[in-house]
Amino acid sequence: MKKVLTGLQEAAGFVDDGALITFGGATFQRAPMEFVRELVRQGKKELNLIDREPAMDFDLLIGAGCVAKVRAGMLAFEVFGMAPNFRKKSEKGEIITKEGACQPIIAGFRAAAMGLPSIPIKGMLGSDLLTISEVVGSQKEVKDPFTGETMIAVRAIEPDVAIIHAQKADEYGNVRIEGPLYEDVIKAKAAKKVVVTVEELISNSEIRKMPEATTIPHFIVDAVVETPKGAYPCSCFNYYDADYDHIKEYLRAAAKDQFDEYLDQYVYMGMGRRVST
Amino acid sequence: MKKVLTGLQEAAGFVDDGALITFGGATFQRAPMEFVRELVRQGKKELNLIDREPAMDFDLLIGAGCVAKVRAGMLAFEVFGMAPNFRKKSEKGEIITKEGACQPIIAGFRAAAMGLPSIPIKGMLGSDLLTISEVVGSQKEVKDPFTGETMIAVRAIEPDVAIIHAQKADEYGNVRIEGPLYEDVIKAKAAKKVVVTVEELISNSEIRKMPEATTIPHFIVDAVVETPKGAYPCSCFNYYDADYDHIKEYLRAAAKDQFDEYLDQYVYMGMGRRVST
Amino acid sequence: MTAKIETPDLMVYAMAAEIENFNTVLHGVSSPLPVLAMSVARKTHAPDMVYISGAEGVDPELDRIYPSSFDARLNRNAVAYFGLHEAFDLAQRGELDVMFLGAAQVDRRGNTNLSVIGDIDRPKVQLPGGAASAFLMPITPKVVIWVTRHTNRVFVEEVDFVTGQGYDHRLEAYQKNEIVIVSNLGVMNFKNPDRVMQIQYYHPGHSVDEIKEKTGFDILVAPDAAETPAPGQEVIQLINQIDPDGVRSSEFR
Amino acid sequence: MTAKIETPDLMVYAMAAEIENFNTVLHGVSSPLPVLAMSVARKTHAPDMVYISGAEGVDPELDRIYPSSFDARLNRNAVAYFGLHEAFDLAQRGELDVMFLGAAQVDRRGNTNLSVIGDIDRPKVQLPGGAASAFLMPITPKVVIWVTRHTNRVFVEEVDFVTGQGYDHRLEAYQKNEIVIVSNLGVMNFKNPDRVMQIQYYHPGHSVDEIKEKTGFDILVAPDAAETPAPGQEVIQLINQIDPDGVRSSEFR
Repeated sequence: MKKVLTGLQEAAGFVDDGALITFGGATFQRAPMEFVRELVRQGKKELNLIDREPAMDFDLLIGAGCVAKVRAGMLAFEVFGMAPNFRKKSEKGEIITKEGACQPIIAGFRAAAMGLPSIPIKGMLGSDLLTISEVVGSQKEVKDPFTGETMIAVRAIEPDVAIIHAQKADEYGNVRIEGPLYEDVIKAKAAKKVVVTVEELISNSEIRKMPEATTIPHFIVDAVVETPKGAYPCSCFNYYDADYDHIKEYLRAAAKDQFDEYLDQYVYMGMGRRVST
Repeated sequence: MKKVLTGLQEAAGFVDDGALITFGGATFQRAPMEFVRELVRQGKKELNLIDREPAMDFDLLIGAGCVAKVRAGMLAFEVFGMAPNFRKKSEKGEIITKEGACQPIIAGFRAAAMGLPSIPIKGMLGSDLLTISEVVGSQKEVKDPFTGETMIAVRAIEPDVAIIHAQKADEYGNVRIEGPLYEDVIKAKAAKKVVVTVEELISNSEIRKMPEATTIPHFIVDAVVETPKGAYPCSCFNYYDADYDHIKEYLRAAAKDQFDEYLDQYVYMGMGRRVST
Repeated sequence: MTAKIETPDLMVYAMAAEIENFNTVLHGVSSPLPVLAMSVARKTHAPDMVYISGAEGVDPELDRIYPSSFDARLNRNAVAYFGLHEAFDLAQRGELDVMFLGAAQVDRRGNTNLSVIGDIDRPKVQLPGGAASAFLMPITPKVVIWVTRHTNRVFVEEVDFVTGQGYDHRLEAYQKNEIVIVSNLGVMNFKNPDRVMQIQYYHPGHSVDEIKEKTGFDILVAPDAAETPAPGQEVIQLINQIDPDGVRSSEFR
Repeated sequence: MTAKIETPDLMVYAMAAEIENFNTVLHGVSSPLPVLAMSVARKTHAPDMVYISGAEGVDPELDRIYPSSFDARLNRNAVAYFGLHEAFDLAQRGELDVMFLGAAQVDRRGNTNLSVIGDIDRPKVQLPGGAASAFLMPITPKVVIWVTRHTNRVFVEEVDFVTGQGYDHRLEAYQKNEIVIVSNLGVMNFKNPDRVMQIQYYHPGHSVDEIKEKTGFDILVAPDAAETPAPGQEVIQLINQIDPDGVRSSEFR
């Protein structure tokens, strides 16, 4: 086993401008928010974001000007309403956001995780989302070779980097996700590089006491970063709940055109906005 | 939730003569041996067996005359050598055993578990096993609709019944498999009916204390049978190891043409051979 | 004389009524009304339903809801975790009986739009996206669409974009699947030979005429159209108990 | 003067030599020699290899072997479980570097047979089946075949049935993948332009001539053919420690 423990700045270096990336968790649960903030601080550009049901992670990157393209099944702030930066920039034509349905995204991750160029799914037929995806080249109507049934072939989605916030890992990258897993294990297998931020580092001997609790084995993990509160203001099961008040503050700032102030206060934290060159 | 706790005799009633069935575990680990013995006692006929790497479970049923057809990636007794009844009956032409490779079987289960008529896999090209499977209609060379890559489409395998021996379950069918899972969860999802024999019944409140330990949820389980030592002489992780001496005794009996005596002693247990009508 | 029942509670009760005992039911994101409906159904007429949470818990002992329908606290004392990809497999196997989905627009054939108002290449309004709609609408035996603002800008002759497929956008094989629409005014379905939207129930305090007026196309009226059955006090108490903060009202603001 | 080294130990050491550090390696069923080879490699030149057990444990602290290669005790203190379907996914992604496979027959182009002697429709000898051979042989960068009885009935001009694909039964894309054969007499590979079997090593106490004689076809000899490097005492001790009961000898009886 190889030690993969590193710092947050170094880990963010895995993400190149223009990279296709995805995040663990779903909406306000276990999103790797501190890593997202680090991407903003490093002034990443033209990112290509993909996920089933993201929320503040995507919207923050969009608002900070880091994003060129979004593919999501749904991107909103749950009962709080629309994702403000996503909506604004999409309507202005500053980001591309045409495609979007959960199952083709999940299935695309699964195909990549399985090492397949595509896998079939059901449903989708008749939706304009399928039409768009056929033009884009991510989905295609096919016939099952045995039954002749109409199926939708979904092209594999292999993110350049998957970033996952987990509860625990050892320094080799044996990761324990506690509670709901979402597609995190699938994403880790699908991605070219995997960065895991964790609430808590634990020893390898601790890991070996309960191998069944390891959800992602070390050999598919490229970096582990100790990042307590790394999902904040999203939740991290067994550690903290989502801070819905903070999320509402984010939305108020965006609504009042004070998003830059939000970024200063919560992302740059008074360290002065980095001027991207 | 519906209570699905029942007796071994009743559970074996899920298996009709001629049924396509598969078992949990692999070789000498966690095979549902007591259920297998019950199938023999009930004089099942013309069973169609499928599994990746079975051993004594299949061979016992074959030796007892319950089997018409076998599809397995490998059927042997590990370092002890050939599966005696399998070899004998196959060479006599009394059972059909042409196909056999692990991945197409696993992938076939996965396709059924995913509700798909088929999924693609890699490999297989050039093997005579593929040729046979193309004739039989379980595999087919196809082109990926996006990349044009040559792939092998594997037809879904939906067993009539999957029988799994697990460590624990509650009376509703929430099942905990401890240690290696093999394809047991996949098989449970793929099969039309699922029977689970368990070392130990636990309460639903015990189950609810650790939902992450539930490997098969109740709504895909049709019967739970309390069956301590239900894998014997195979192992059941955390409960008992395989009894390799007993397995050798089985092989000696088969080698000496004393397999009927073995059945009398260990399957019918002096209760007299049931005359199947 | 009965006290006035709040619209969200009426909707929850109407949505719960769409679940039958032993049904396997899933809810998705941003779904306080579906979560409450599933909870009510389970505590009343469908005790043996299989409850799959969007937060991944199976049959949790849900005690209250939160602003996120994926909040892990929704999984309290669940019997198992079951991921969305597993639930989607279940749907592909035909074993997911009921799904609840939202909509920003619905049309007379049951098509829904959650993608965009205006043109997809130049959206006038960017909507959040359809989540599981395009996948589940054609293959799930029963899809319940809930709409909290029944107006003729939401109930339109033809949606701007077909996110979820209505009866005119489905394979023949899926024409039998059921779509039910529960709005703040009533309950609509498509149980007629032409598979076009009809009023089945109007909520107490509302009427067939009001629904017709607030619908942007010529909506039919079922021969047996009637007032929506109202929940009893014990149901309303249950809803209040699970949602003490009134999360269910958020969509109505 | 050195003590005579037992054939199984020589084979284990030769098989271990095929693993490089950082390789991801899987063993299958009925595989005492591969398990020992992987254990030796990890304790010597490949400390950072990824060890995936057929029993599903990842990087276990293996202390001894058993008659079954799936015995759960082989997973002692593993860091994770990784199922065979996951390992197969890994292989499809091109991330499984080395696999060990058995064979009842091998031919000059590296085809293996584990299915049947005689005709498939009327087997003279029913063999156990090829397990992962047909799937992994064409897609795994290195496949190590072990054979405990090097005779001209096992090393044949052409196998009765192609279970695992040799170089003449592969897509061009997979012609580069490496097949290595470790037998009780020596080590064979296909590192020549025609991709036919050649002798690379002959075990101490054996010779090129003996291998030629016991091979049922005209086997080539690598220009740099040499005696198989023998394991040192510490390796033999390690093997004895992990296999005190001599499970590794079972295939030689």
